[in-house]
Amino acid sequence: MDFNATLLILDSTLRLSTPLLLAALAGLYSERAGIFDIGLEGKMLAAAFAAGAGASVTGSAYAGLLLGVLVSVIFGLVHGFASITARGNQIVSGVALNFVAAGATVLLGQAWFRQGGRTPQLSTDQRFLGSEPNFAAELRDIPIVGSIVSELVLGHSLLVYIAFIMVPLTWWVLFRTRFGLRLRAVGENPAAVDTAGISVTVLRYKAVIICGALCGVAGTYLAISQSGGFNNNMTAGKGYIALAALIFAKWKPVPVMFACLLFGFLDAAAIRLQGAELPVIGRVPVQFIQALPYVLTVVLLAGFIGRAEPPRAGGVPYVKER
Amino acid sequence: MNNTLPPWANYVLLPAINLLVAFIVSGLVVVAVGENPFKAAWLMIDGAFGSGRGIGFTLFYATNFIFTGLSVAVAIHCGLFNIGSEGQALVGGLGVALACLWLGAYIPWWMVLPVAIVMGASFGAAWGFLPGYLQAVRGSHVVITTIMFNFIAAALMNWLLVDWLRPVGQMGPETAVFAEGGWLPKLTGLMNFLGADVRSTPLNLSFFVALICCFLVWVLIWRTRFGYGIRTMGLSPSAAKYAGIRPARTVIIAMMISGGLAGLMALNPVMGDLHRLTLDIVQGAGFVGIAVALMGRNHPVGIVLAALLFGMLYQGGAEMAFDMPTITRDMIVVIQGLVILFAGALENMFRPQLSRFFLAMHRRGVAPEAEGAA
Amino acid sequence: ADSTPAVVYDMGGKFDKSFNEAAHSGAEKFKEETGTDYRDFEVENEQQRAQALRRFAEDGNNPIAAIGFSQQAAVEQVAKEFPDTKFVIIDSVVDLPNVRSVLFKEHEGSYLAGIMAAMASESGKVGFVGGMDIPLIRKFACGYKGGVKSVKPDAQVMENMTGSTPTAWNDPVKGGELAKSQIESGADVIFHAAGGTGIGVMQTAADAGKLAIGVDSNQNGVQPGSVLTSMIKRVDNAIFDAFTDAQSGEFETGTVALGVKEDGVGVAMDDNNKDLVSEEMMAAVDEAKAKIASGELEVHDYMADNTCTY
Amino acid sequence: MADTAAEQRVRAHPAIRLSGISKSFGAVRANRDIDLTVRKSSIHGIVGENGAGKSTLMSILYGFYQADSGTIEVDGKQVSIPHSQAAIDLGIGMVHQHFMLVHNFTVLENIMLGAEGAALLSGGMARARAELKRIEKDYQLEVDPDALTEDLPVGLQQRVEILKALYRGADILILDEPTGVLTPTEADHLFRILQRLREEGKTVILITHKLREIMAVTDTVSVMRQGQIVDTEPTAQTSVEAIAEKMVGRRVLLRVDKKPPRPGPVKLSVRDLTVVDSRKVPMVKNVSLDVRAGEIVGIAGVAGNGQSHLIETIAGIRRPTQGTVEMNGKTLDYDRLDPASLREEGMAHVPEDRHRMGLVLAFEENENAILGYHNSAAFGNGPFLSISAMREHARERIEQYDIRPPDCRLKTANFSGGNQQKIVLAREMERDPDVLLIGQPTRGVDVGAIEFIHRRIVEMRDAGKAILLVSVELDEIRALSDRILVMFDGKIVGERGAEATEGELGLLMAGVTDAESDRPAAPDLSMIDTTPGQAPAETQIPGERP
Ligand SMILES: Nc1ncnc2c1ncn2[C@@H]1O[C@H](COP(=O)(O)OP(=O)(O)OP(=O)(O)O)[C@@H](O)[C@H]1O
Ligand SMILES: Nc1ncnc2c1ncn2[C@@H]1O[C@H](COP(=O)(O)OP(=O)(O)OP(=O)(O)O)[C@@H](O)[C@H]1O
Ligand SMILES: [Mg+2]
Ligand SMILES: [Mg+2]
Repeated sequence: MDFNATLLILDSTLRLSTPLLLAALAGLYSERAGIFDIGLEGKMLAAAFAAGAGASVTGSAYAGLLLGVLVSVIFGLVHGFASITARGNQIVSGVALNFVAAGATVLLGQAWFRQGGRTPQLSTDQRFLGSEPNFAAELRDIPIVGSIVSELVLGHSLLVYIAFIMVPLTWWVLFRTRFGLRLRAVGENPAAVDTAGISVTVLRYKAVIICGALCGVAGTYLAISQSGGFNNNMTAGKGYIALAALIFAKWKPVPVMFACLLFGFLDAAAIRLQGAELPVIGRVPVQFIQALPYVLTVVLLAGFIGRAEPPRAGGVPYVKER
Repeated sequence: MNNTLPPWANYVLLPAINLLVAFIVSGLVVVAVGENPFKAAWLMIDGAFGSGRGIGFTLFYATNFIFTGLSVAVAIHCGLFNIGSEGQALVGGLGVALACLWLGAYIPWWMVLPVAIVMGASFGAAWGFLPGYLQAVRGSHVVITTIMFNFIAAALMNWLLVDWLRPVGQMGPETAVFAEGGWLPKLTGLMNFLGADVRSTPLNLSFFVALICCFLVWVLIWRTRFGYGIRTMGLSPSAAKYAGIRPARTVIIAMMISGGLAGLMALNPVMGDLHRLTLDIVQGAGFVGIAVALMGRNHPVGIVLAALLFGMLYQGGAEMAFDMPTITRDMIVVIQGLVILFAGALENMFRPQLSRFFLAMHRRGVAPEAEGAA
Repeated sequence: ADSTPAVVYDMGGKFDKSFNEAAHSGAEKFKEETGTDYRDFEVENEQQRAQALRRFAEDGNNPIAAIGFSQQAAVEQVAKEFPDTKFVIIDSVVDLPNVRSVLFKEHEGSYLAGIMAAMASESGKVGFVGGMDIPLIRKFACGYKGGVKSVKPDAQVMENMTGSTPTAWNDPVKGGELAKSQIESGADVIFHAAGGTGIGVMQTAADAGKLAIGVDSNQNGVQPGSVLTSMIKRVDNAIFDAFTDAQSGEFETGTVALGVKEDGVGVAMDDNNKDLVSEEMMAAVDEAKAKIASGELEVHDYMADNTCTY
Repeated sequence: MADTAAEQRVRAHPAIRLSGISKSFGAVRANRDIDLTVRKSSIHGIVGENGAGKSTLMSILYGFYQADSGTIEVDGKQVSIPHSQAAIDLGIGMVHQHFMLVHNFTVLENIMLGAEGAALLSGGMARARAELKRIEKDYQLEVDPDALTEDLPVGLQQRVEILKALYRGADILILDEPTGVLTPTEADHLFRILQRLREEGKTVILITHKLREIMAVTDTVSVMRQGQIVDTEPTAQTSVEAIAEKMVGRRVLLRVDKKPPRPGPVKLSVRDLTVVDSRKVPMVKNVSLDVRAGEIVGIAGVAGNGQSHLIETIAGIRRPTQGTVEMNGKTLDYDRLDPASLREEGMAHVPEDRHRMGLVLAFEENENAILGYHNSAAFGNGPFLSISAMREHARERIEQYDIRPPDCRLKTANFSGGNQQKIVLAREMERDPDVLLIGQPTRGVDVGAIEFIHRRIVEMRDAGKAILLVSVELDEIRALSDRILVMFDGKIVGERGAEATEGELGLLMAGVTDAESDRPAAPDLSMIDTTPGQAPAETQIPGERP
């Protein structure tokens, strides 16, 4: 593969890992606080719809973003209510919300816009689009470095930059702030947090809200940045890949980024390899590449490459009185 | 959860309340899309049970959910949360399809069926084995591994159907249609004999296979030594250790049984109706199985009832979509989700109030049946 | 026989901006012109295909149109059960006395699209994005290639398929990615035959200021000003004719293949793309049309031998 | 009420006054209408059997649980303590029986949690470090602030808990069974710190099972039983016997009339057995012992000295790290045998914790009546269980052992503790084993039942069974055993006959071996000690439950 082609794949890797990264970080906040969330998928989908609908109705991308985040946070709060207050089964709650999102988005989309569940196509000014700064052109003339910078670093949509800034930010919040300390504690031993005089409930609700917000950005990116409107089931399992990435990264922010980049790269490669013949290998079954993230994650879980130990209190509602 | 509810409240009253709430919220959704919820409800019920055809379809869908519900339930009895029934059923479909493709042309269905059952079950079991093994031996969380295995199964089947099983010149990624020997008899005749007037229905013999499985699961869990071990594992692993019930072995076998039951689900769509293997034979039945098991309180009888409920949602929902322009098929998915949410995740939302109520009655000695659960 | 006709759409849904939607508009046209209402249904799973057809047949709807090759098995099944009901199947052949099978010579339409693409392209590189990787779509690709080469023999045609399963019909993001990669490697006109996925293709082309070519129904308006044209498949006509024929009692069954000659396929011209299409483009297209119609020019049909000779 | 006596001695405001505190967990009434007054700058001891309600009461004072009824006064002001923060603000600190530490945090992080100071950690960290240094110096409580908590031995982990409380400037310090995890020297160190705190005017509430400690350090002692405070007295004015009696609620003297033993051949023979627990700490160290047919060998010892691990290993629940066990002359291969197959070989086992091991509380009585014997031919044929056989069998046992209520279909959780114990004993005793391992046969069981159970055990002996008995109740050991082995720190430190006095056994249990008996005798009181000992680390087996 020549230099340029490689650049292009990496460029699309960035675009494809962005939603994964946002969703995985979202999951990180929730699961670090001890709330398992397989509802990332549903939140993203709902947010994507809200963003698409919002942007097309108001004609403003930012309004779309706002709505996307709002709806996703509401989903997060329902999940929170089920797992924190009602002490329900977190997995079941996640499954349920995924169903609701999958159905409701199309149902409402169809009822409101009559385009088979799709939201109307957005014009460029109603979307988050990357714009190359004018010095990008000059940069290109600089060999190698120049083209790398202009291809990979410049000209992405605002949300892409947000996603990648969230990585160091999350690390800082988690390991350098009071909130982070308590968040990590409540995911490992809520009783310790409780006896330290901190409300487990409030802390966990904060976590699911943050999780919702980030999923909201992820969904918004899908709907009004990566494409020009909502499209039914447009998450197509990205929420689960994000979950895999989160586990693969052992619930740590920076590794999460690399996991997402890896999985994004696999996707980018898979897209281009579809039906294509490779010189030596011949025709790689794309399905294999598509399954790779999950296979890798299972291998990791099996403890063959390191050990993935989830937060101890994860998935269990905090019950004082048996 | 301190459970001070009398059994009948726990098994009937609470689920009923949860369902009611789920349907009320669904009604609100119907209103949101500008339709009359009561009309919708009527269309749904009438569509599901109003005609022979409706009943046929309802039972057809219910068959899937009985299988997956049993699958989830067996795992839960062992303290395992298997949300991989989806993938296990899909892989089971491969087993069933292979049996039908190979034998369908040579021997009649009643000779193919046992082979299909064995292959479907064992393929599903194989797909349940690995997560079980990883949980038992390497301590990897079965919930997460089964999620992953669902996707791996999808990719695998996709590859097999596209590159291997698809006959040349055919468009869709599907196997060829089986020869007659790979067709399970439909129950049309029986239904007409019972007085329903139906020209044709997907309902087929696998419905009875499902009912038989219900009985077998009941026997396994409550009437065999191994089932006793499974329940002990599920309720108190430490007691299981004390009793000499081998944890790893029990967990792995339980997961294989669970996977096998899921695998059998494939009989219904593959051998019973489509007579070919396609990619979307499972259609979320694996996940619905979770709700079915939860609502059915992991007991075969409860599972059959819950499965009927969801079968009704599927069929009735489709009929609703026929007759209500603005309501699309997606309404079913929404209602499903809401039922799973309220009857599953939020099942304890009203428990405290109910408990307090019954405890009060118990203290006053009004409700003697509360004694049992005091 | 003045009974209400019915349509059963394929999974894309009736507003897929593609051929289900074409069928829908055909039915709508029929409704306007004859005042007779029709019924329709969007299937969501395999069982429902047969269920819907049967349900309509039992309700006495006639004729019943099934859109898309995926319906073949279901139509076969149900048409047998209801010999007195007329059925129409699009894009596939069901050999029964009460079924009209409508095929389209997509390769011919694609050929015309190819000519326009080649002439519109400045880079001499054009792209094709297919939906699900099946012979039918390769048929589009092959005809398109033929058209391009007929104008610029040395032009490069980049060809990508979105996927190998039905989800490939509805994955705009992937479509967008594919278009982007083609554009980044120089393509400036991209023809999509990918159903919902194409939305992403046209979107991306528009975002990058390049041209796209729509498919099935007239998609020139999807991204006004950056859709060069649309290779239209007159599913609407097929449905409209079938319904009117049935009403006037002259519904013939059997297989019809609609090509350029029968005006069953073609390239869409309207206000949205008139500034993009030059006289010579029109001229070249009309010339090719004439030749094909007269049989002087034979566009290779990929599905005839599963090879592309261009 | 003895409290009044205590009250008169309270100058100024008491540090704490609890009145009418009640708390129920579902059907279990953990605290019943409790009144308790704790004097300022005093060390107040609370003793009581397991499940008496001590931890619950303290957790209520610390705001962890909410009382169903009753009022709390701190320094004479009536207060409400809806959550732990409120307690902390009132200057109350608590070291919990089960540590409240985050395993993957550093010591410093654990100490700061909840008292970080500012929104950013950096500032607080530095301050905490300095403060910690000071406290460590003042009380000689050295811990490496950057060590990972899970890497610390339990003793040090408890230090972290104490530091947590001191760091928050607690004036009232509650310690719930702090010495359970401490070596005697560590314990003494702790007590010096407590006295130091008292001198500084702080108030300490100390929960323990070890009466020796009560006598050694407390000013006042309260005794709890079955959720109630049955007595509060100045330590100086009471005696160990008195306390012990009030704790258990019966004369701790038992007569079992039994004929002299007629020991037969050796049935169970243990050689150099060594066992490590899940934290790789050796709990049993080269233990050797023999049990003959027709004799009862009792193992005395303070809880947590390895008895439980010894028995569980012999029963096949734990793997020995070295050593051998012979039964009926055959060496047992523990890699091949599991508890079930051992039962078939003729080994029965009454576990010391019926709720964790002996029973599945959610099962019907008749199901529990076959636990461990579920593979036996008697309860079905082939792979199947025969319900009728199970219920028939259960009814017989209920009859024989007078289990109440006599309903074999009742959920086991709904039987009272004593009756639950009878279910286990009936199961293990009536299958005619050669060797019978019994742990804590009468814990939490009423006197009537104790009589009955003891009689059954002796009958078993006379029927020629080899019986190995573990109990922390010395009088029980002395009443039943034909030979008494004393375990201390995982080793058997001495053997005595049935006639041995409490005194000499007490010395052994305190670790004073025959060799060094010149050492000043520790008051022989540690014996009447009712701790279960720290439950082994894997008390809760993970495994998701839907
Ligand atoms: N969180 C809880 N939920 C339900 N029941 C509980 C809970 N905590 C304690 N109990 C019950 O309340 C009673 C008193 O328990 P508690 O822990 O206070 O006793 P304790 O005196 O501390 O015993 P130990 O000496 O073993 O610590 C016991 O029967 C126990 O089973
Ligand atoms: N964990 C529990 N769950 C449900 N009910 C319980 C539980 N523990 C006790 N009970 C109910 O409370 C009643 C009293 O139980 P408890 O153990 O206090 O009896 P007890 O007075 O100690 O009798 P015994 O001396 O025989 O143990 C029991 O009969 C039982 O019905
Ligand atoms: Mg306690
Ligand atoms: Mg009791």
